[in-house]
Amino acid sequence: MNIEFTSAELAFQQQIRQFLNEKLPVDIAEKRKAGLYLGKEDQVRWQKILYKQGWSAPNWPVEHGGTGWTPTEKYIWATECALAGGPEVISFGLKMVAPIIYGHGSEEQKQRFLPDILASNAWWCQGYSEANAGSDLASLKTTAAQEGDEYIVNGAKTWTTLGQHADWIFCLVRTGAPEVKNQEAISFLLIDMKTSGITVSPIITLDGKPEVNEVFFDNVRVPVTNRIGEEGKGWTYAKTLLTHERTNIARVGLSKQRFARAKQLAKETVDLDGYLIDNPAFSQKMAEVEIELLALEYTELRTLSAVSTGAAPGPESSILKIKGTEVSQMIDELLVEIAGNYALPFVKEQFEDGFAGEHIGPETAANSAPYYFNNRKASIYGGSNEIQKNIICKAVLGL
Amino acid sequence: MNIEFTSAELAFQQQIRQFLNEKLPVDIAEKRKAGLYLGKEDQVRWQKILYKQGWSAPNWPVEHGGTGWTPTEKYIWATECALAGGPEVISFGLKMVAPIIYGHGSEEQKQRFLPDILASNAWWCQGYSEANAGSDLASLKTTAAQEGDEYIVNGAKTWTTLGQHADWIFCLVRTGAPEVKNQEAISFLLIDMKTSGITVSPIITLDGKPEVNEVFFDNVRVPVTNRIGEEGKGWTYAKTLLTHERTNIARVGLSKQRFARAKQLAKETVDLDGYLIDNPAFSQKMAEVEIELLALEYTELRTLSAVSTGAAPGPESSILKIKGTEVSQMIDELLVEIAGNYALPFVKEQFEDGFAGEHIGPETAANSAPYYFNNRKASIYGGSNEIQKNIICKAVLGL
Amino acid sequence: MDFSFSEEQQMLQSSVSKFVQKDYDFESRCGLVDSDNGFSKEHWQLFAELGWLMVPFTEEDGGLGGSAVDLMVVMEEFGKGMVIEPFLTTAVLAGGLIAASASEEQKLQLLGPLMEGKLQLAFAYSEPQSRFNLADISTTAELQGDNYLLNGHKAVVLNAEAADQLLVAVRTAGEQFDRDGISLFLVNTNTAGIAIQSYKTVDGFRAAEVRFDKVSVPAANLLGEAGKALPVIEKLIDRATLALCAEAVGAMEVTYKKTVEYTQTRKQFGVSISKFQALQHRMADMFIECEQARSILMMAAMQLDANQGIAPKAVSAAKSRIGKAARLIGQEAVQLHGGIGVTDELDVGHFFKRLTTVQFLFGSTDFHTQRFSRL
Amino acid sequence: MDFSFSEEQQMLQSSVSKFVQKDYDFESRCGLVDSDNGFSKEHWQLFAELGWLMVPFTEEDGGLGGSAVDLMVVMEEFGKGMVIEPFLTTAVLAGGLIAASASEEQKLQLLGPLMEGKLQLAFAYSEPQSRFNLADISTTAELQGDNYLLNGHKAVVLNAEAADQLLVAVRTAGEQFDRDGISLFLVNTNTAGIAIQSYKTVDGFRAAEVRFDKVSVPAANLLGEAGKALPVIEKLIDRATLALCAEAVGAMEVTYKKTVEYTQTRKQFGVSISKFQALQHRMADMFIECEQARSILMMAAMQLDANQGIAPKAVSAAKSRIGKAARLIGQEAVQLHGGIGVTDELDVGHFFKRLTTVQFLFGSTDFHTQRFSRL
Repeated sequence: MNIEFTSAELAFQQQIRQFLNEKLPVDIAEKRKAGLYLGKEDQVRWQKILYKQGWSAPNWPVEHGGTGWTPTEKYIWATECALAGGPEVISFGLKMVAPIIYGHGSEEQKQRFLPDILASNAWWCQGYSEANAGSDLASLKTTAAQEGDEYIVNGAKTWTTLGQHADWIFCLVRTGAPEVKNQEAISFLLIDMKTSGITVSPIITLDGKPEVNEVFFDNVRVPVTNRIGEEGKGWTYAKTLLTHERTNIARVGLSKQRFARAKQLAKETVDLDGYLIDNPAFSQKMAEVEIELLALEYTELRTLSAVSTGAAPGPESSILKIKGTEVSQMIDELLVEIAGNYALPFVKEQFEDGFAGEHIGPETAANSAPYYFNNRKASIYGGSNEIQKNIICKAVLGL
Repeated sequence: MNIEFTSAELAFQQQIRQFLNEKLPVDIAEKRKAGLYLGKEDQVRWQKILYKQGWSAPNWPVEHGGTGWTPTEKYIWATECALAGGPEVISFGLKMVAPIIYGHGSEEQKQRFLPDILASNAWWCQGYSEANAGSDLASLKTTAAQEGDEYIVNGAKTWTTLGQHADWIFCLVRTGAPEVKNQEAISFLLIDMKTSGITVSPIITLDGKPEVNEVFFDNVRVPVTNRIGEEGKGWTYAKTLLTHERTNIARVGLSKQRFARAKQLAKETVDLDGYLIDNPAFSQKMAEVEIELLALEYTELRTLSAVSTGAAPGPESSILKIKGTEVSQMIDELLVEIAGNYALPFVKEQFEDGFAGEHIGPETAANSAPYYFNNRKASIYGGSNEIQKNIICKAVLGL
Repeated sequence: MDFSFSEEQQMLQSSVSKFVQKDYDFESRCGLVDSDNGFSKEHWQLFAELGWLMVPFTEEDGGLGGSAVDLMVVMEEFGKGMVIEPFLTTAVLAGGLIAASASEEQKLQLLGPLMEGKLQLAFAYSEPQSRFNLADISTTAELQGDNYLLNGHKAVVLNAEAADQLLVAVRTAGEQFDRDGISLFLVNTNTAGIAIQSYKTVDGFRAAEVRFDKVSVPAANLLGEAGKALPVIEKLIDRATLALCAEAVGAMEVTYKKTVEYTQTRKQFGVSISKFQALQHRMADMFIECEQARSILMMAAMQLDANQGIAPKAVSAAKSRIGKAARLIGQEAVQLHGGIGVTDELDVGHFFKRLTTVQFLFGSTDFHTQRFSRL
Repeated sequence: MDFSFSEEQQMLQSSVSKFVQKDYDFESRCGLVDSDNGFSKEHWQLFAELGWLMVPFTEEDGGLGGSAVDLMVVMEEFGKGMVIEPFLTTAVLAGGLIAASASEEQKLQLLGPLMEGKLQLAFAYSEPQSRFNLADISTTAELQGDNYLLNGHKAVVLNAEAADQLLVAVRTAGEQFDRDGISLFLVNTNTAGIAIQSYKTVDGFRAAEVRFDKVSVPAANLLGEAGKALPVIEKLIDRATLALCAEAVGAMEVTYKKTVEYTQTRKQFGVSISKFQALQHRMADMFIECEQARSILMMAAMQLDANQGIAPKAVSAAKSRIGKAARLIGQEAVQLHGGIGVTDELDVGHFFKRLTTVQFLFGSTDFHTQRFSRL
């Protein structure tokens, strides 16, 4: 057991820092550090910079464009990038559908889709949840009936994050007869968002933003060749994806960056006696969050270490999901409290792409409450924290 | 709505204070205020003083020896008595079996048992729980088979608090055939502890004390005339008792007295910077407990007020149980923290009746940890807090 | 000691309750939030006609008695519908300041129109740097002849855009944090030199940044004694805090009940999620929090009416405890609703937002816990 | 970065684990707690034979390396059996103090016998008034000729009764709270003027009040430089704190697992209570707490070994977080066991008691949270 980085790892860290220092656009980093949203243009600009560097997909196998980094190197990358204010890549293409494509797709599918994902030429979204399914994903109702070499897709997906920007959607659809057991009737389709019959309708979330969408399918024709793997095996492939989604969800780097911001702001915010950082109740909360984040970081490192010795990410990923979201939500509350009265103003325009006006109060306060509201979703989506506890009960505790 | 006492109530409060000032034995009050246990002699001595004053059973109907106080007067009495260090009366006789006797007993039973209970001539205990029943009280297995004008009782009761001192035990026993539905086969018996075939075996609790007991019945002969009310109705009577038990369980007065002690000790205990009361984390906890206790007090007062206008104590009593025990357990932890290193010594003898030696460290620290350990039972017995939540879900939320 | 409502209070409660149930469904509220005015002038007139705007005032001032318990009754019902008409700002806070500190002449001029629904007010006290410290005032008023010249920046002033008159807390003497030297002025919003930058708030209300640039105000517009305004401000902020607490309790009751209902209709894995015991116990906790909040609210309201020295401490106890309850109930309601809970389309998310802002309006939960310790 | 145990550590873990499983069932432990000696001298000899008493020491001092990770391995296994032999007091804390501050001659004289199991030690540092403040020392040592005269009262000294020698922290200069002026002495327990009042502790260990009344100690018994002992004491208390944290993690793991097992066998209303989802989620929380505790324990152990400046801060982070976990797991274990959980007869209550005392030994949870903030 040893906490220190090897000299190779230290050199790697230096390389990362230098890259971020040189290539991370200042305007993007500043928005991130103030807790503001990024628009599509910002996001794609950054991902293309990563692509140029060859670092857009650290988790992919090297033959498809991965970096070949060790788990520790990946951790160094994620942490340094977040601390510098570098955005996380949008996960739907690079982290969610790509592993399914290179894991279960045909050679043709790999060649057709992976390069555009790697280069951020195509924006992907996820067609998973349905209005009445919630955590019970397998009860989905969207159908795909085969007609010749096409499926005719009908139904509706919901909670499709950033679907308004998407070129492609990956979907779970029902291909079996109604009497077939739920999970064995599900197939995995890749659908071009430009296909006729698709409508995207925004869902406004509590922060006032159209971040998620409903996607309606009305006799949408999808080539059978866009199906991943075998018919009826979609659920099996999706489960891998779900596990994958969870392992990326602790978001330690992002929480570290946001916590550092909260700490800095608390040092600058005047309070009854001195600064907010000197307020005993606030400083106690800060310390508790910092300690929890430290514990979380080492839980993640232990998991990475287990993965690197060949153990699959198991129920530990449920802890990462639960604690990762809890910590991020605690930081949300710190930031709202720091904003004080200036958590109240809500100027919708300031969250639109390209907004260049003044904020009401400090820029760092502007998004504090909306971010907090919106981030309550973190403990709901990707398998709610209650579902994660059920998994722990079953898989770890044997209940 | 009005928070102020009427002049009559203020006069009553004065009368109570004067009585406590004159009649509450100093040695007993000091033990209470240091958080030490009382022995049987102390307890009986105090209850006989109350009896002499006519105040041993404020809740009883006047014709049996009750005081006729209004709910507000009862509240004033309980609070003032607790704050002065007056012990609560042992509830098994005065508060638990007596209402069953005057509510459901025969005239003969009333005349035979109530006077000795009122005068604290007889010590009662409760024969309710059984080893495998837990919160599922109705699943009891102790049997009473009728033979002429006697029942032959066989079985075992457990968690019988202070049973080692008892002259009488009130029991729930199974009188119906095994096939009769659980709750309809249960009868309520009063049993003389001197009857042959009864053995009392102490259970040592976490504080090292034999506070609770197992009571074994081996062919114990009980006159049928000692049965309360009808055969098979015992469960119905007991349920009244259970509700009754809960309404007394907020123990606001006791918690106020113990909180005041904690606050005083925190002012006297040296800490890193000044006194413990100045430690921000500790003072925050103190404030939170004080506020919770205040809310609890008004929840109790609202309940009393509802009772006085004829509403039966309903699911509110579940809140009183849950919050009452939680607050008392929070105070336990404050007292352990105040004791610091001196929470560690455990000198068993000092909890025995008549102990007159020196304590290790401050007297107020001596029982801090044992009391905390033992008082974890508070959220378990009398219908565990989980059972109380089930009641709320069913009776209030309609779930 | 008496926990019952008077007949008048029962009637008041029933009339406000009917209004909220009949005229204040969630759709209508959303419409008002998005309207130009930000609330309904018709509703406001109705409040006046029904005498609700007289509730905060004593009979001597032409009101209906002005007890804190009365306020509690109104605000709790308002809370159940997330009513956004500026009753708290105009009637309770600004109106209360006038009643407590204005001359008889000023009162005559202002309180009548206010109770008739013809006058909107705002109270400009907090500043960009001041957080919850009422003594942290750097906006100044300097006497020049018969007028005062006001300069400074007031932050997040509720209802400033709709207000005809502003009550402004300024410094006429002393240094930034001094308790002495704070004065109250009545300032017409269309006076030259006032710039009002209005915006929505995250919970659907309206507020504004108000900047004073050499604003000339007649000395006659001073309310009460110069330099001595802080105690009366503190008293009225306490009163407004109590009213806010009552609103929160009303909102919490609706929020936990809606959560219970939702779980009974929502199915997962083939059963209503209300059958999952883990969720049941969390809803029991929501209920308990709401009841503990209600208890301490009643205590504080009665203490304000008893008007003993401990009233401020009682208010801080209530704000601290209710802030805690509001946090738990708001967060749990969203979590138990799942995805739909974070959307704009369902009312529960809006209750959550309001239950968030009540946690720091007039001082955060920690602020009041610490104030409770100190008092 | 590397999270794996070395081969030696794996062997150590397996050997301690076997001992606890084979020789340290709950009955046996109860017997030892109630025995005259309070622990087993045979076990202690076995510890020596198996080399465990060498674990805390460097190879130069004749030990096995003395890394914090090694200590963690041993203590975690000890925690699983609530081992009461004074390994922490004699070997880690007192032994560590000697290794860190004694002269080569003193080390030769003491460390050999210690590692051979022939020497029991205690460290007398806290005083009745001192709580967790290591600088709060009013016991004095005054030089008179070649001897020092010790006067004062040391409180709750673990293992004092069994100890052959006491390490005593005294003031040779300065005022009560000064960081300077604290010195360490080695004192034979049978020196005239020492009164040891021994007692059991609530968690089954032994401690004592130790009073010094003009106790004469040769100047040669001074360990390290006079007046400069505080930094080394702090360092060793940090090390002992880490060891205690490891013990707690071992105890927590057993405690939550026993709770899971119990709920699977206990039936209420006809079903295993493990089927109640509200209880299931609470057990999931216990598991999560234990894992978070384990993570931060590993972090702190590795930081101690890396020996950078942040090691003390890392230890306080661990103590704070583990204290929180110990509280939750201990309390929940008792609650989920129900009545049987508060009895002396079942092991779970004893785990709860130990998980309580670890929360304030070497500084309470709040103490370490605040120290974390300050460092």
